[in-house]
Amino acid sequence: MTAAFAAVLRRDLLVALRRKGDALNVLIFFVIVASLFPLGTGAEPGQLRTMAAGVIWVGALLAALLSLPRLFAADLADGTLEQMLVSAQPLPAVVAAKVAAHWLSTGLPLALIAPVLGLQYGLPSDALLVLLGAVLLGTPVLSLVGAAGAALTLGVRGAGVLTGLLVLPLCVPALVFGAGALTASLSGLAPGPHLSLLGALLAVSLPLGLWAACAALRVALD
Amino acid sequence: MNWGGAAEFFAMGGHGAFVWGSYAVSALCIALEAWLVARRNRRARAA
Amino acid sequence: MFSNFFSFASPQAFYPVAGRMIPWFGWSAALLALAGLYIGFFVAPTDATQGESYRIIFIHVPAAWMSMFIYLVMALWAGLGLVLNTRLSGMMASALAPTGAMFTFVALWSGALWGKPTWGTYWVWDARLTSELILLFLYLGYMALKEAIEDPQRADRAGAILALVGVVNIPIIYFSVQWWNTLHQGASVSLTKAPSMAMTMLAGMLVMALAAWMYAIAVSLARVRAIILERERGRDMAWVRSMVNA
Amino acid sequence: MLNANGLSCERGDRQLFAGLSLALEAGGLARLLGANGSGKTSLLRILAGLTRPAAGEVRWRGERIGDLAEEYGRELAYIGHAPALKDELTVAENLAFAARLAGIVASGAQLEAALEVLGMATRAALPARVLSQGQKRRVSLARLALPGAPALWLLDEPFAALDEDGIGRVRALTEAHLARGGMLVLTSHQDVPVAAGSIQTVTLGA
Repeated sequence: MTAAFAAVLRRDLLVALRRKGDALNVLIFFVIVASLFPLGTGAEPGQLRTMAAGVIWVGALLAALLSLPRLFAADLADGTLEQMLVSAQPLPAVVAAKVAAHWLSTGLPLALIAPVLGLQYGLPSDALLVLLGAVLLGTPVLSLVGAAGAALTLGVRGAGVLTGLLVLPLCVPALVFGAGALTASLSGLAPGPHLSLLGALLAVSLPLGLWAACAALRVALD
Repeated sequence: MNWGGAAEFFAMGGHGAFVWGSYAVSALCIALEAWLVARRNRRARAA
Repeated sequence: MFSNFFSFASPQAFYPVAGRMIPWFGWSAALLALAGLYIGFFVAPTDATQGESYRIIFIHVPAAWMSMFIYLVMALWAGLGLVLNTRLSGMMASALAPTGAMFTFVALWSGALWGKPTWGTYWVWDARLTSELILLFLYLGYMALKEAIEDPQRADRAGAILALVGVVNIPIIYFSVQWWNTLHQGASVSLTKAPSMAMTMLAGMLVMALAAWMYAIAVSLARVRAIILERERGRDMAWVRSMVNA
Repeated sequence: MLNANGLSCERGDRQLFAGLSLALEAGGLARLLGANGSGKTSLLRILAGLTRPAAGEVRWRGERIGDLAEEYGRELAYIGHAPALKDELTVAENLAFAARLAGIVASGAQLEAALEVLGMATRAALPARVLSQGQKRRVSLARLALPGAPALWLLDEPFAALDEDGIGRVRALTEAHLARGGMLVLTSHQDVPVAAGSIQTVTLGA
């Protein structure tokens, strides 16, 4: 099980490294989206602070969404996805490795840059820490639910938009708890409960997302 | 019986627009859906 | 072996059975609706605080219940279809989705019109209304996915997976929105505190809910018949013609 | 070892074949013949467990392949039309990954040897992107030359895009596999005589 996970993870990260552009573009998109809002709403500090959580979280959601179709589509095109389905390795391990690679190449960078954007929105330093923690915990949920969405829409016309249509409603809890953690810490409340709920959400999304992605891949390649 | 007469019934205590607005749209949705399903059946049956 | 245990429920066998059931459900829906409206408007008293506008609950609450219930039934058919690999289950799930979406829209519309006289704004970011809106997105996503996939069998199975993921998420979404609502707004503005329920009010709502249920079954059976004809057209045109001429 | 009975397959609303049965024992070769679109690839995918047949079942060592999943995967090599290579990775990296996916532990030398069997050892360090279609086909087949290669090979048009030399090498590879008691199901338009203990021909869309 772990051998398969390690093999697929190594391969996907190697491919991601050789195509740095993909991950970088997602990051730049995130920064641009977050920087556009003040141009629209005005840069009054108090207002920015209250908006920060929602803007950064929705930005992270959209950025993660951009990179989802690539998760399986490239492997479908060159035939390697088919090989993974008939291989000697359990499919959940393979899919888990692909999701982990997706998170490492998109989710993690988003989490690391989120505090920088937090500064742009005038967040105090302890809030930046909560923001980092929340996005670190929340982005794996996006990758897991996103993987299920990407597998369901594999090879379908208009897969990009459709994936968003399927995945975004399912990411509402992650958005609520993630952004809620930041809002709570800004208003002096403890962010603890939000972060633990986000962790619980991750615990639920792991089996559910993997099951759905594996089942959807088998259906897609039928 | 709650209503003195038809006029009072339609006025619905001043909130007629809202009450009848929601019932009218609901009835419209149901009628529309029933009609759409009937049409779909007609088209499916057209050999 | 087990997978063809349900072969008697093949689409072609089910088609006439559904045809015979539709009138029964259709008429009972109509009668129950009349009874429910009568109770709602002529028996139920005026509400002490909200006056007459509360009478919208006789359509709003049944629609909200049905929107949740239909998604559950849809997921049930979906799960059945995945496990037993029966074609009819996928068709039933497809037949239910539009009706569920319609009830969700009706619940949202009537909820908004109820909010205006009561809280002065059409859209109230109340926990139940907000999760109802997300439920509408789940329905639309389901229907969009099934529409986008050409091969009917793949569409059914992909839709089934989505419906099962969705049904697990509905309580989570509802809880998270509830949590979000109490965090931001406090519980003052909330539909969850239904007006003090006089017996007749509750009776009116239950009868209307039953009527909505009968209606949902009737219209879904009618839609599944159309789907069966569409699907069998390519595979067994002779049977389709026999049904049409019968 | 491999028995498929009563298989039928539908593509959209068309039924490609029905009531098809096939039995393969050690050293056996089965050739699938038929025009384009007659369902050869679909049958191969059903045997590989990728496609679910409309009716009938496939058993490996007496058990249904649906229940075996990875165990069946360990004893199976399915190579379809696509060369299954990542363009960003080198030939050696692609082969190493394919070996790990098949559960084969192969050293650098063994990978090199496998590539040599297909005449691709000199290009081990090249990214797959720069290879021709024929070369990519050879690299995807190199997996079969690794030690501990699986018992059942399902090859879709293995000789397609190969030159004379390539066809010779692949024929030698498959004949050695059959001689060792391996099993092979292949689809092929070219009439390439592969010597085998028992040869079956399944014609589709007749």
